[in-house]
Amino acid sequence: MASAMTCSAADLLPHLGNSANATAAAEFICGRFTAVSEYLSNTTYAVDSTYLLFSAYLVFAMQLGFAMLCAGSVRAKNTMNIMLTNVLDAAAGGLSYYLFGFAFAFGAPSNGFIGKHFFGLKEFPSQSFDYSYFLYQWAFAIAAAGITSGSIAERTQFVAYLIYSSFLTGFVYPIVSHWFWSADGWASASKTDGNLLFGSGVIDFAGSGVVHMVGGIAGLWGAFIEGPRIGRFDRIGRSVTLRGHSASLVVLGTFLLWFGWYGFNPGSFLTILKSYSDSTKGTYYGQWSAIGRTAVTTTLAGCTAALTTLFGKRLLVGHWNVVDVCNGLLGGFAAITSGCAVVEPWAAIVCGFVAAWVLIGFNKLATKLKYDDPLEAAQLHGGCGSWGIIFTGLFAKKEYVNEVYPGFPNRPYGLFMGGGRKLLGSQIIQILVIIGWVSVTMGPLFFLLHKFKLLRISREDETAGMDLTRHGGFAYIYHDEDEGSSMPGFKMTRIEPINTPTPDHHHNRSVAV
Amino acid sequence: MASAMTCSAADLLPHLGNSANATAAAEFICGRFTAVSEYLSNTTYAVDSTYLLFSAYLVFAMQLGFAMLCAGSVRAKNTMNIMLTNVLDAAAGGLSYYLFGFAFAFGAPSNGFIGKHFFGLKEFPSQSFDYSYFLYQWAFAIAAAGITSGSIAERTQFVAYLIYSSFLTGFVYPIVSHWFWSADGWASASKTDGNLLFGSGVIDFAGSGVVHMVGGIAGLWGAFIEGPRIGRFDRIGRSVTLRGHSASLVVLGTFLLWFGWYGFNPGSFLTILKSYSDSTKGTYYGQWSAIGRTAVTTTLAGCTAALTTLFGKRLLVGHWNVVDVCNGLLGGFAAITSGCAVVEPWAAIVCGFVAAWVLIGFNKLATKLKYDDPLEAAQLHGGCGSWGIIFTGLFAKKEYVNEVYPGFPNRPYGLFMGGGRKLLGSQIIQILVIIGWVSVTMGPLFFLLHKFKLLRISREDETAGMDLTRHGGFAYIYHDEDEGSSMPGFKMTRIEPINTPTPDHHHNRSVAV
Amino acid sequence: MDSSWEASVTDSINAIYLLFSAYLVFVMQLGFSMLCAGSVRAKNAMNIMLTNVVDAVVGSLSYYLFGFAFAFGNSNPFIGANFFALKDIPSSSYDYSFFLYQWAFAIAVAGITSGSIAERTQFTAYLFFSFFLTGFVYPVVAHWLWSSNGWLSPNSSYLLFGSGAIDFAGSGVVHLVGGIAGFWGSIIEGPRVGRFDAFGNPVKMRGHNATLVVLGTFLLWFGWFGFNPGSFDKILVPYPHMVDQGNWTSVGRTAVTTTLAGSTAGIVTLFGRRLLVGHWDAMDVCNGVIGGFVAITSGCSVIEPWAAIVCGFCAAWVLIGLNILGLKFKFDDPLEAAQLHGGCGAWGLIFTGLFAKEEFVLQAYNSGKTQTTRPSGLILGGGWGLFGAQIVELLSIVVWVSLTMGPLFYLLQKLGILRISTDEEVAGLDISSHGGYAYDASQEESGPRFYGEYLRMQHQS
Repeated sequence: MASAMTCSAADLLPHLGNSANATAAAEFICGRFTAVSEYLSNTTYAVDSTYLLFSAYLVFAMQLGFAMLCAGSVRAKNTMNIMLTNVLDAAAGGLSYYLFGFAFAFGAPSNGFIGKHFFGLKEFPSQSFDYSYFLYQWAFAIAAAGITSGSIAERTQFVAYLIYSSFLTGFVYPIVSHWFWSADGWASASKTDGNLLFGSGVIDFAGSGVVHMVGGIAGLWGAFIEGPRIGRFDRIGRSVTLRGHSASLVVLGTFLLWFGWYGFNPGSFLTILKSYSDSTKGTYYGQWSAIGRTAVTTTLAGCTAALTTLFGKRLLVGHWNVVDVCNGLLGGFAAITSGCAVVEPWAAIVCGFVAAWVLIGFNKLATKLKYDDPLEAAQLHGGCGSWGIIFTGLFAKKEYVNEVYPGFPNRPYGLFMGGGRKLLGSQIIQILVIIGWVSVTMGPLFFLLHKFKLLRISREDETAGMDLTRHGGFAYIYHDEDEGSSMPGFKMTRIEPINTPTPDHHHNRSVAV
Repeated sequence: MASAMTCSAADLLPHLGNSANATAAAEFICGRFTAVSEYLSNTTYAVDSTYLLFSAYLVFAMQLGFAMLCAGSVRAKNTMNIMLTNVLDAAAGGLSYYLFGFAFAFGAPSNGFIGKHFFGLKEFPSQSFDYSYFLYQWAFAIAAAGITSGSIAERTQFVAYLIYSSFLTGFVYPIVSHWFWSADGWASASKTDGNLLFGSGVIDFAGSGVVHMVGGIAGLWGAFIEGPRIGRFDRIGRSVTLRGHSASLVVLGTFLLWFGWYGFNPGSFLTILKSYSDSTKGTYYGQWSAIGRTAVTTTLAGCTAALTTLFGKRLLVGHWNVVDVCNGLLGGFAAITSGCAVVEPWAAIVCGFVAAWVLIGFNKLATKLKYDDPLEAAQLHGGCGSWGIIFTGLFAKKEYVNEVYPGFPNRPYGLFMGGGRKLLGSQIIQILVIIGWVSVTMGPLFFLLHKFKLLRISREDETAGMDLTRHGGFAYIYHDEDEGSSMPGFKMTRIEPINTPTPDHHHNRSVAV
Repeated sequence: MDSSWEASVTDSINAIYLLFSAYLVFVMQLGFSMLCAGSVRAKNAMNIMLTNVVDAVVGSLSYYLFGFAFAFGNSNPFIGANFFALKDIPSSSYDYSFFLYQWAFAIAVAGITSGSIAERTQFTAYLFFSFFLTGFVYPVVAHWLWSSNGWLSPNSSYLLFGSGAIDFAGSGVVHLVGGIAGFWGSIIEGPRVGRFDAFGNPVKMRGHNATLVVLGTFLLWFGWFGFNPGSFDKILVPYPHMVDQGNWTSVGRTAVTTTLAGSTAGIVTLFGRRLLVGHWDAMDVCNGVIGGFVAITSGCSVIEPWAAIVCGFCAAWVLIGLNILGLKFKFDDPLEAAQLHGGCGAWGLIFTGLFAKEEFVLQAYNSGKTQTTRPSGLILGGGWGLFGAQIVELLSIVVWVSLTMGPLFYLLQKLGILRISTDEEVAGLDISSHGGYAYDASQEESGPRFYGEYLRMQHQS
């Protein structure tokens, strides 16, 4: 836009004839043009900021979604604990990302490994980054820690939580996002020096790897080192389902996450007012269409994964389960997040279909290996996230890749679309590097916490529930507590048989349908 | 914008030489420019309206947040009551603000005390106000009444609620907002006649005083005149915690309020497409950056207050309490609301830190004085709101003040930033005036209601819970009512002992505070 | 100067507006599921929430594959036949954001119906009707009213009665369709076990969680700001010969009328039910608010704010009246969905025929042209053209949905896959088909209740 819209009097003058009047005329006309183009530049900033800010608010709503999802998925006695961790993710994340996280991630100019400017938002706003961009990235950063908190729920000391959360949000995550999203990052697909990894760079558009895998792998190590919750596997090793206390909260959380994902994926374009000038389509086609398409692919992937899970679990388990469907839905979203901007809508359906089976498979595997993850976070965000990265390497479409990551003609694209193996290679590198980096940083951290007995709560605490022992009381008081009965607070004995936690394949009859 | 972009053929003509061709050329060129500038003016309206409308929707979401926060913070037996009041705030507020509230607040031209145009949106839209502006202000108005409802929860007659709510939303609040926000208001910082209070005017950008203090002080009088709930203080005067029935709802409400606050604070700019032409920074800096900065300061203040509360309460009480953290968070938001647009991000951290201690201090004081406020609304919105107003007088930055309130060069700014005492003086005047006005209007109203026995419910009603006696049944039925008992279905006999409502101070020991 | 800069700016602003409106409309699905979950008994909560999730999920696939094509493909006035699976999208007329917006509408319809038949329907039946309703019945109605060549559309080249029916955001297309479908489902299934006692007196069956109902209502209200004002599709459309005014003004006005109608209906319901029943009931107020919104949805963009108050006032009484009538005829609808969305939706269509203002009609459908004239509300002196078209719309929707959904439900009933058995109904759907209850608040051991008790126990031990 800029070049065609600048107007310098010196250029116009010859055309008007070099008289004295003509100089004035040229200046007059060009002055008007300059004003117009300045105004248009302001318009662009305003439109793009509006878009980015509201997207950031939506992404923030995901934190609410996480909180509700986690709260509903744990037992009532640990609800306060998990919600506190979610509130703190947002609060502590806000401070640490302000102080140094953003600097590590986007502090250009820097090296390929870590950024080093903008500590405490110094020298902000700059030509390249505005406050809205910071807000948007902050909302992403707090999401990663939220994922991990699900994996280690119901058995982790609050202090351990504080330590790992600030380490993850302030250091581990920002560095990964520097690698793949900063213009200086060694694996970025839009590197400023043009020296792309495998001539391609990694396409992780909205963060299947950067956000979801990082959170998932960190959760995997945490949950693995802590071991399963008491009672999750019985003496002879059979799996016992410890159900969350409220499916309503799970559904509420899932829908809120879905809502927020519309900020997460389409919002990652960062700007909306940008025409794709070399497109073969008409002028009606531009970044705004690509954003709409991204929202559509996101929707379709999640929906397909949910339906697949619905019928898959019906066949495997025998009843229609809303919590499973919710998890399937989120798995589909986590998978499409990497490629959402560069694939066709039909490919999103493929993505979601596979993601559902990936999740089911990893869950089976986890049960077999006696790995206990109350929210399936490692399986869902780690497993489906990895699949999403590979999926992008297979299905990225040439035209879309060039539109979204402009400036490098003839770059590789998806293997199945005829774009060669280079992109897929980069994607696999991404998976390996993320697994390696997170394992090297978070694994020892959790191990150390474990050694110093700061990680897992005591057996008594776990049986009584952390809300009572650490957080001042239970989350719910439905009974009138004034009645002086000797009953413990809020039993719902008539609804759930409490004494005999039978393995779930026994007491869930598949009756109807 | 206008001057540089208008183009009149008469101005251009002399430069082109006054030939016949030149006239045509001048008209041609200027015709194009006129079309462009009209288009750009339309663009401005569209962008600004989009921004304002979606901000209004976000602010409306705060009403949902309030409803959930209130519901979770009261005992289960009064849930229906408090939620009904929240729904009605929005509904009745919509009508009264439409009929006369907006007219009192913004009916310019008028005097400094009260507005007098636009009753029932007559002669709307006008040059200065569009419908989206009305919607935005309505969403603010209903928030004030929502705050007060928290203070007098669990013991107020529904009729009293209807009366005070319409009086507050329709009269008390609009007049305060006229003083500080209308271009005619006697204390406004952007008064059209230029005759500012102390040469400065009061900077209450998004309403720490206008919204939060008004709601908080009204609640203070209501709760003070009603007295504490039965059982809140035992015979020898010790405080007994009456815990809310659901922490999940409190967290849900808090996050929704946080989400909505992004409409409340950054949205108060009203427009986004405005360049700060005399800024020393580049063209990338404009109102859009200031809006982003406002979102960042808001976030940081809330986060800091939450963290401070977490550790502060841990030291004072001994456990990590999520409900306290949520209240701390909201206290930080209420405080930053006044100065959010005119302070640096680091100052927001100071603001949040102090706000947390203000809240803790006022809560201690309230306990000492046997003042009972189920949601801590008076302490939180009144106390932290006042601190926020003072904070603005201390930390407002010169550059930002001039950008946000343009047209008065050399206006005073924050005391600590070297801007003199005038702004701080205005801010203190604001606190005093709001306390005075709300006390003079709401105090007698509550007192009269009390005298006519319309304010507080009977002892029996309070013990049994208002849901049963006034609202047709309890909010929750988790038990299966179909199990063949002869009961007509909607009493919760098993949960609520209807025969022997024992006073509750027997069973709640005062453990925490 | 680049020839397309103007188009770029316009397109991107309109895309922002439409996308965020679509997101808001999507929130309504969350609102519906919370409203439904809170309004049923605890033993069926999982079931109803699953149906709501599945609505969104099934709806998006069927709407992607053919629903959108039926609705907005341009072929004949009755049904569309382009754009299957988003082929040739984006085009110069429809962008992806438009699809997303329409998708969010489509999934709302099935959500309405699921409320009517809650607590007693087999999940398989639910899958069938949801697919059929979202994929076929609703898109066809949407084609009639909203596609540029639908036979009832106010935008087509041939206008019915010189006017076309004005159903701006879908009182008829969305709410009446969902309500009538629910009506047939509910009639064919019959009332829930225990809803009417042996003497035919109604037994109140309260939902299990009023908080969820309020949460759902507020979320619906929030979403309605996308539903009604968002239906303008574009915000950057200036009105010629009007200084400072354009679609942005109308969008704001639409949001205001929506708010006023809902608020009025809520307050009228509050006092009405207080007089009739004797207590202040939050659930009734919530339903009243939603009834007001449903009614205003048709005319929201073409009426003055004061008319919205009239609309809400009547909507509240329509709802109260139909509820009384429903009880008399032993019609059981757990969420009052047929009464609310069907009844108030129908009133909304008539209301538009009475109160539409010509100036606003021209703004909404002719981009504010001043030279032309269109029929407008009967009471405002706009003639019978619009009112007639509204009545035709009302009747044809009732007939179309009855002809399609009625036989479907009947067939499912005959095949024995509609209603669950009495035993399962008494036990609750959650335990019989969904693997357990929604809430599991039991504790394995009788622990202390409060921190104080805990400390004391610690002391003793």
